[in-house]
Amino acid sequence: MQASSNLLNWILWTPFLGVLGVLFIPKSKEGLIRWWALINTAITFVLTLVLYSKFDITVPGMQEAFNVKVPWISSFNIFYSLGVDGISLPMIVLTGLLFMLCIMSSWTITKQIKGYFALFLFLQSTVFGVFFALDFFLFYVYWEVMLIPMFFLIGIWGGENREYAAVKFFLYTFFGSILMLVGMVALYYASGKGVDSFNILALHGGRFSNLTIDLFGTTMSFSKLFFVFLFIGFAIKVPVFPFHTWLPHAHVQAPTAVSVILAGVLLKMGTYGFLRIAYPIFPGASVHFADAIAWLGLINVIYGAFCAMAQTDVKKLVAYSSVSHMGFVMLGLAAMTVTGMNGAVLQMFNHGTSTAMMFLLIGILYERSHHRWIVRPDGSKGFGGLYTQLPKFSIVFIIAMFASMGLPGLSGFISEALIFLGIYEKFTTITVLALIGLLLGAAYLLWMFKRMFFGDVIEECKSYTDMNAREIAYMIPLCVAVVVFGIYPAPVLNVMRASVGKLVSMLATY
Amino acid sequence: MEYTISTIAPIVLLPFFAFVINAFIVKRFTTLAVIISCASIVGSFFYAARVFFDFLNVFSADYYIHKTFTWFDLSYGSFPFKMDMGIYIDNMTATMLFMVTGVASLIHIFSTYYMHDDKRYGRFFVYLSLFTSAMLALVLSENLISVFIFWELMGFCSYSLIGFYYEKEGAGNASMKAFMTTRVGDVFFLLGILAIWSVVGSVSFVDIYQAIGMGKFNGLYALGIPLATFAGFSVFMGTIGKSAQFPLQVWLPDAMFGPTPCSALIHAATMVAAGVYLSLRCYPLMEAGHLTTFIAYIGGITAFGAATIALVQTDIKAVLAYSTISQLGYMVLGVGVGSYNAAFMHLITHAVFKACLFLSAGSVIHSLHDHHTHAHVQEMPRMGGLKSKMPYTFLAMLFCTLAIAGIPFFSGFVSKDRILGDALLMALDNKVYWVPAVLGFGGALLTAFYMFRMMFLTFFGEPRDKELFDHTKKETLSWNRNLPLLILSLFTLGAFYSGSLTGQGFIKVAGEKYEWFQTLIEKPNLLKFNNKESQAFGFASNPSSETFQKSKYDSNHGLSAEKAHHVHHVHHIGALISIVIAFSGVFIAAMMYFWRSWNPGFWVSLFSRWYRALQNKYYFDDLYIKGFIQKGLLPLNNFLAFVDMGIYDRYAVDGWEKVNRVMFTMAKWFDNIIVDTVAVDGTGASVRFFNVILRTIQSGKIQFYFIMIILVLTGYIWTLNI
Amino acid sequence: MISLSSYLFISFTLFVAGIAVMIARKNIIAMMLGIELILNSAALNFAAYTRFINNNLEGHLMSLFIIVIAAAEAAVGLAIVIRFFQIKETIHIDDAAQLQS
Amino acid sequence: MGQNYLASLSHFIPELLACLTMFGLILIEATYKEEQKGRGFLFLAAGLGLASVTVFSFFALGKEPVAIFTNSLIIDSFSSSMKMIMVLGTLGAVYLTSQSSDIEGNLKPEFIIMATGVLVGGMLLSSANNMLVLFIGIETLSILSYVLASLKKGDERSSEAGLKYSLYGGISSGIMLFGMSHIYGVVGTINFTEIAIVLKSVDQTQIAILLPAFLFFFVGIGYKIACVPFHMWAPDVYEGSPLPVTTFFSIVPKVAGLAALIRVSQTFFATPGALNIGWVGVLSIVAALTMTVGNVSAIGQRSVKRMLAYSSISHAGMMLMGVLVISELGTRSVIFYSVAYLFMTLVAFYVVSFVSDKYGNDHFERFTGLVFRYPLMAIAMCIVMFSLAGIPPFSGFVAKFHIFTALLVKKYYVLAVIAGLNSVVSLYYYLKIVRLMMLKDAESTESISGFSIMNQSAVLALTIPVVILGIFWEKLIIMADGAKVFLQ
Repeated sequence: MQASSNLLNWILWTPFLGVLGVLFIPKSKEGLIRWWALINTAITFVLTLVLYSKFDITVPGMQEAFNVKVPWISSFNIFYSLGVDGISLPMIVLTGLLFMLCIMSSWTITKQIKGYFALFLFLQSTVFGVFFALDFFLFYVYWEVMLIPMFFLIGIWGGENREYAAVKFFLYTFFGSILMLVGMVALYYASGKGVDSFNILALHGGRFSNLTIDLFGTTMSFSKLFFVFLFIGFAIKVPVFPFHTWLPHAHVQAPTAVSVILAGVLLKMGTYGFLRIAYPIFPGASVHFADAIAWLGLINVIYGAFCAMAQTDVKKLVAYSSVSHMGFVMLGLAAMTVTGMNGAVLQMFNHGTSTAMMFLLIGILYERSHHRWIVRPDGSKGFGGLYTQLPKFSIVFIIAMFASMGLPGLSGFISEALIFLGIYEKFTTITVLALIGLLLGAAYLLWMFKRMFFGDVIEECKSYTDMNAREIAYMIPLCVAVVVFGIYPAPVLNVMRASVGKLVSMLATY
Repeated sequence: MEYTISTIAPIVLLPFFAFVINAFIVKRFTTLAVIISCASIVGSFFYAARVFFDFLNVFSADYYIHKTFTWFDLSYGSFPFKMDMGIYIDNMTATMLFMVTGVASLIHIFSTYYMHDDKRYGRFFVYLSLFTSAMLALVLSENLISVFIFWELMGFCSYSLIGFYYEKEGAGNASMKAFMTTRVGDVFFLLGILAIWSVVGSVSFVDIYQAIGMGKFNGLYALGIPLATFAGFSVFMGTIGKSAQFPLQVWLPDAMFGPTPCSALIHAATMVAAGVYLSLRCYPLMEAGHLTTFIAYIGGITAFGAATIALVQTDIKAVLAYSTISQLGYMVLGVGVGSYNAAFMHLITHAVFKACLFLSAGSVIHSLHDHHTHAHVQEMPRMGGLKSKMPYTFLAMLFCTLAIAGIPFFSGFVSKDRILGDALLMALDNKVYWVPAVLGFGGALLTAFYMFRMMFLTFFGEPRDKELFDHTKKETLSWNRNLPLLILSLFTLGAFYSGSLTGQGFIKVAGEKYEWFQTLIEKPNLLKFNNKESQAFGFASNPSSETFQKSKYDSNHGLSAEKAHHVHHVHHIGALISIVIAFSGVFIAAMMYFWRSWNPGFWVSLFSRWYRALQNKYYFDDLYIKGFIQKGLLPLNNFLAFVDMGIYDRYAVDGWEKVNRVMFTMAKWFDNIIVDTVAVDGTGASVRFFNVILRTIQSGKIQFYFIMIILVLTGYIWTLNI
Repeated sequence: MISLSSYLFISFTLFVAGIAVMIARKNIIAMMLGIELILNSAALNFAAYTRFINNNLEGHLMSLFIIVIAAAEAAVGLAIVIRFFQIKETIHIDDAAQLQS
Repeated sequence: MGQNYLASLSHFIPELLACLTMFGLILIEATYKEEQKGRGFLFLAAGLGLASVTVFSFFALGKEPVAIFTNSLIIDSFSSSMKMIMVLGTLGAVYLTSQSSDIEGNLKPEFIIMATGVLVGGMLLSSANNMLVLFIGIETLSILSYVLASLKKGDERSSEAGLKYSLYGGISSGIMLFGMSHIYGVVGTINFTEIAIVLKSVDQTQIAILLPAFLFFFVGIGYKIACVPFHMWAPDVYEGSPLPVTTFFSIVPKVAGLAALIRVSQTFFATPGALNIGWVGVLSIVAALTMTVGNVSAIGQRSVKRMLAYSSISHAGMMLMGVLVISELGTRSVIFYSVAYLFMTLVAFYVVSFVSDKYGNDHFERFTGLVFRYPLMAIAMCIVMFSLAGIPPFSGFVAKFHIFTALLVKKYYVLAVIAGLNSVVSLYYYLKIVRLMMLKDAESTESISGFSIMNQSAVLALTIPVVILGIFWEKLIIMADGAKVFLQ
């Protein structure tokens, strides 16, 4: 193996070492635990940046230089094989960044700090695993293992209704991934149990397009059936329309940092799954279902926006807004054009940053107010005149808000524009309708902003203090990212261009 | 000098850097920030002036600078995709640059007077700088995408500046209303961009012109509509939103919540005009899409309707706001009737005098300070007789009012009259255009009336609020209050724009050089772009060597002699009509508010229903907010949200668990009930079947299990032997 | 000459009777008898089949073992019944309905 | 094929050892009646004996399969591995007995003796190659189980459980015998190998008799595995009998029954045909029903023990999935599943037993906030619950994965999906415990007491395999791959 090829291992296992470290630090030394976790994530983030710097943007597909491939279960040809390409790299850097910031934002956690940080670092490790895995079995294992820390993080440190949310999240995702498991095993046989029957890359291409299976006498296409299986598996994570209802619960109940990770990274896993597994393995089927995906994406956009507008809990509002924004990603994926796909991946990244900002800000606010009502059930204002009370906070909030509603010059716009450019040729009607979603997106955010920030400071807001140094410190990187990638997206786009292009050109032959 | 992106950039970048720097230092060094802003904009003004005069004197008429660089490139294999950014400067751009920077710098200077005592003095300049840079960038933009980007950025600035006094609840509403209303237009605009891209494969103006010239749009359809029409309409919707045309005009009056200088800059001179600028840029598309009639109607309706509403306003800024809408209506009308350069000329002249009007209004409002409410007064009923208090302001305002009212020798007349003349011309050709034309002339009458009404109410007569009047102190000449006003009012003279001061040349100043505007601005000549060489980043196309080779001003406008004669004839009639109209408007206003021989109340009572309609702005706000949003949108949202969580999630998703519980309880029930009933009878039956004599039989559970076994076995066997 | 079919008929009757008893009778001892009936029907079958169709000893072997094991089972069963009786003073099957799912 | 008996004995050592242990235990029990140290000695002896059985059957693993005692028993690596699993299960149950206070002290020796006896029956069953041995095995298993079920003297629930068990066992073994007799009548032999040969060429009328006969035959095994619809005794018996006994029941008889079933299916129904179709059809319906009913019923339970009982039913259904694909893949998956299931069940029952010993009963509420009181116990329980639900990286997942591989190679997609959905349902009630243990605050925060270091280490030692087999399962799967059913 080359010298640099252990980099992925390092990125993957550094958080895990962090977990061990946390376990060995005695419970009483809380400060030490916090700093340890922070340093650990910081190192991880630096490593991801190193990875970015060593990344060769001209190479489409996997970067051989980084690949790691160690036999795991030889009798099944299951390998511990990691790799990185232009699609996963942005996600990886995003993960590194967000986890670091979330650790900083979790400074205020007081309940069972040890367990919290241990689980959090463990979560990071598993997330990296999902993005690195090139072996379907490994991917699945990480995909599932990730649920355990999430379950506990939501269930122990969450809000008043946390258990319900945690269980719901767990069951929902598990339901999807079981179907994925069936699909995986079926693929294992369909690919002839060969040396690379779990190797995702080897499964790529339309190897299964003309297989058929018969259920109850009706012959149906293998690829179509199992594309649907995988689709459900991933769609639940995204979440795509009929499977979205876990999201509001999970987001609202989860502690700030966790909902940041949930919205910023975990949702992206669903779409990443499409790009890495569902599309390349079943290109024919994915082209066949493109219309359905597009319509679902449209429903996400519109429906999410409508629901968001009706919310009186600001965190729930943002949760629904990310349903709506992930809808854009689905649209981009449905387009299967260079613009659409690149737009989708970019949107995955940008939504990661902007929605993370939103959730962090809401968390900051919550630490002061201990409630999240825009309008209380009794109709009284929950917040008012924050603009006057918290000037710094408001400025950051404005940036976040306009970024997530896609104001040009901030990151959201370019990805959405690309997505629209991508889908216009294919689905004009859908484009027109989706643009309404753009409109609504602005509407609910501005309305929320108006109700919370304008006007006179209401009595209970008078006591709030503005952001402190720590909070500013972890908001700044996101602000920078949002602005810089809004003005000059090339650093992200160049990385993904080749890999996405490869995928698109492969899909285009179907 | 070589015009490349890097040499043009400072025009935009100076204010932009001012914004960036100020954003950080404004809290601590407010004064410095203000100085930086003003300095930067003045600097870019001189820069723009340089560009403008080069275009005026050095370059040939059809010379344009088109430079691009790649923003990002997604091409892969056989899938090309490249997003270019760059600059496109032709005569129109140069003129715009000159106007925008000029007006902007004057307004900056005025703001140092107006905003000085405000507690967010510095922040105001931060927004102002950002806005200016955005506007300049939009003007320089080479393609529609970048136009859209800066277009939205301006929208953001306007949002922030309308909400500048965020302590006021109303400011929140107004800013949101403004942003959302324009956003409606913007979304269509984006759609238009998509549609154009799908045909041209780029949205650079040059490519679009070329594509239209080569008829690429012909025979293409989107959603069953001819694609040119589809795209043109969508783009024009952008104009409707930004330039507050009917039916999206509702936001502009509310925008007056912002500080007056920002109203002057954004909501009068530049941003709202950008809409018109866009539709001028895309004029070939509008033509190709046969949208001109539609545009003319929109313009006419807006021009007239807004003017009527302006009649009944008592807030001085509101009057100006509606007059802005109405004037924008004229520009759009100009676009509609194909008087390209008149429309643009009106854009420029209007920018100058409307900016001046707002600033004057600002200086009036600023000096009227109510000591009870500690607020500035902008209600005309409380003014009156201010001429004596603030003579310079009065002078400036008078000039502008004359201009906007369309009195000869003033810029407003020159430009508006041409638009009306062309409208008349079109009407004579084609009956359809009668409506816009008549509306236009009617609007002119009303304009003259309400503007002078405003003048009389404000400056003449007896002061109606004595106490306020007395508290107001006499205006003293100060550089940052009066200088901008006076300079701007100077430029309301028609001579700066055209040699023929009374419209189509009754009085002609000799020399075609005075018709620079005519010669400079002409409809984009599509043939010109058919063989455009793409100019890479940084390379200047060498300007034509010959010094002043403008396309000679041709009084026939390139028409045949008798056609031209006809045109002139019509134009003369138009000019006459508009002069008469203007003066009669002034006269009526004087009769009502100066000599007070006519009682406005009489007219009000005569048209009372109309009066109410006007006061309620034709009930548009009610329709949109009460009707559409409160009755339509919000209930829908609440319903959907309820369905999502209350029904779908509660029953469909969590239902599975209940299903399980039901199955479980059924199983229990099965064991408990069925055992004691069915089992008993069943065994009874079976036993009787086996001829075993037995009496009443009770069954314990265990026996029921046995029954189950037997039943299942028989069932299996039965199925298997089929 | 008694044919195989008659044996089978007898055994089937025994079987059905056993099942019927198991199902119908409420007395636990009686149910035990029912089990015996069923086992014996099987034993009879084995014997009959050996006698008529295939003449190897396996059938007989089976029936012998069946008898033995039936005895063992009966013993244990009765022991349990006695235990049950000691506790409940009844051998009515319906009194053994305490454990419910 | 048949060897002489002495030679056969050399292959029969594990069973002999088991019997020896049994007798030895009886002797020890007889000598020291009441003394405490005698009991310790007894446990020691039992441990040693069973350990030796394990060792011997382990050494039998690699060997060539042989048919002993005139081909009435087959000792192949499949049977040996199944035996090992059973022995380990018994060991676990024995250890639990030594700790549990659910059985009075003086009954513990009895339990151990009986358990060993049951084990012997199971061993016979797992390598039975003719109907007689099968029958004897089942009866040995059953008759002793009846006693075990009613072990609690003077406890009416226990005795009622025993009663029901015995009646149920009686009728089902009777039915099985009836089936057997007809099979014998048709094919004329009771030796599986010969039956298999005959079955290759049977005409329509014979099939018409054979199918019902085999169904009757299946009843006998089915009720040992406690698969729907022959499961109804199970919850009652599991609840009625003492906890160690329940543990024992939910492992050993099931495994034994499965072993027998696998052997029968592979010997008789490997060749495609009407019989094969009928058998597989029946089995698949049974398996699907078993899983579903088990899970659905488990959801509504208040007592964790009962919940585990039902979940063990559903797991039996899962293993049946591995049986009904009549293939070596299936066998392999079942073996793996049994191993994983063994450890998971043991840990789960250990924890339940410790908890119910401490708090009197084993209702869900008792587990509230367990993590604050017994972190290790809670975490172990957590891992096991996730593992039972089939979540990586725990062995339960791998086991499920193998079942899926076995199912999908035969393209039984529908069954696979049913299995998947069932595991989702099962996750729900497993999470219920996890939720109570981890997420709820403790109702009372006592210090860690009554949970001896020995028990802790025992739980730990049983939990480690659950994790290890989830990550590095290659060795075991290779071993299971080697454990093929010997077909002549």
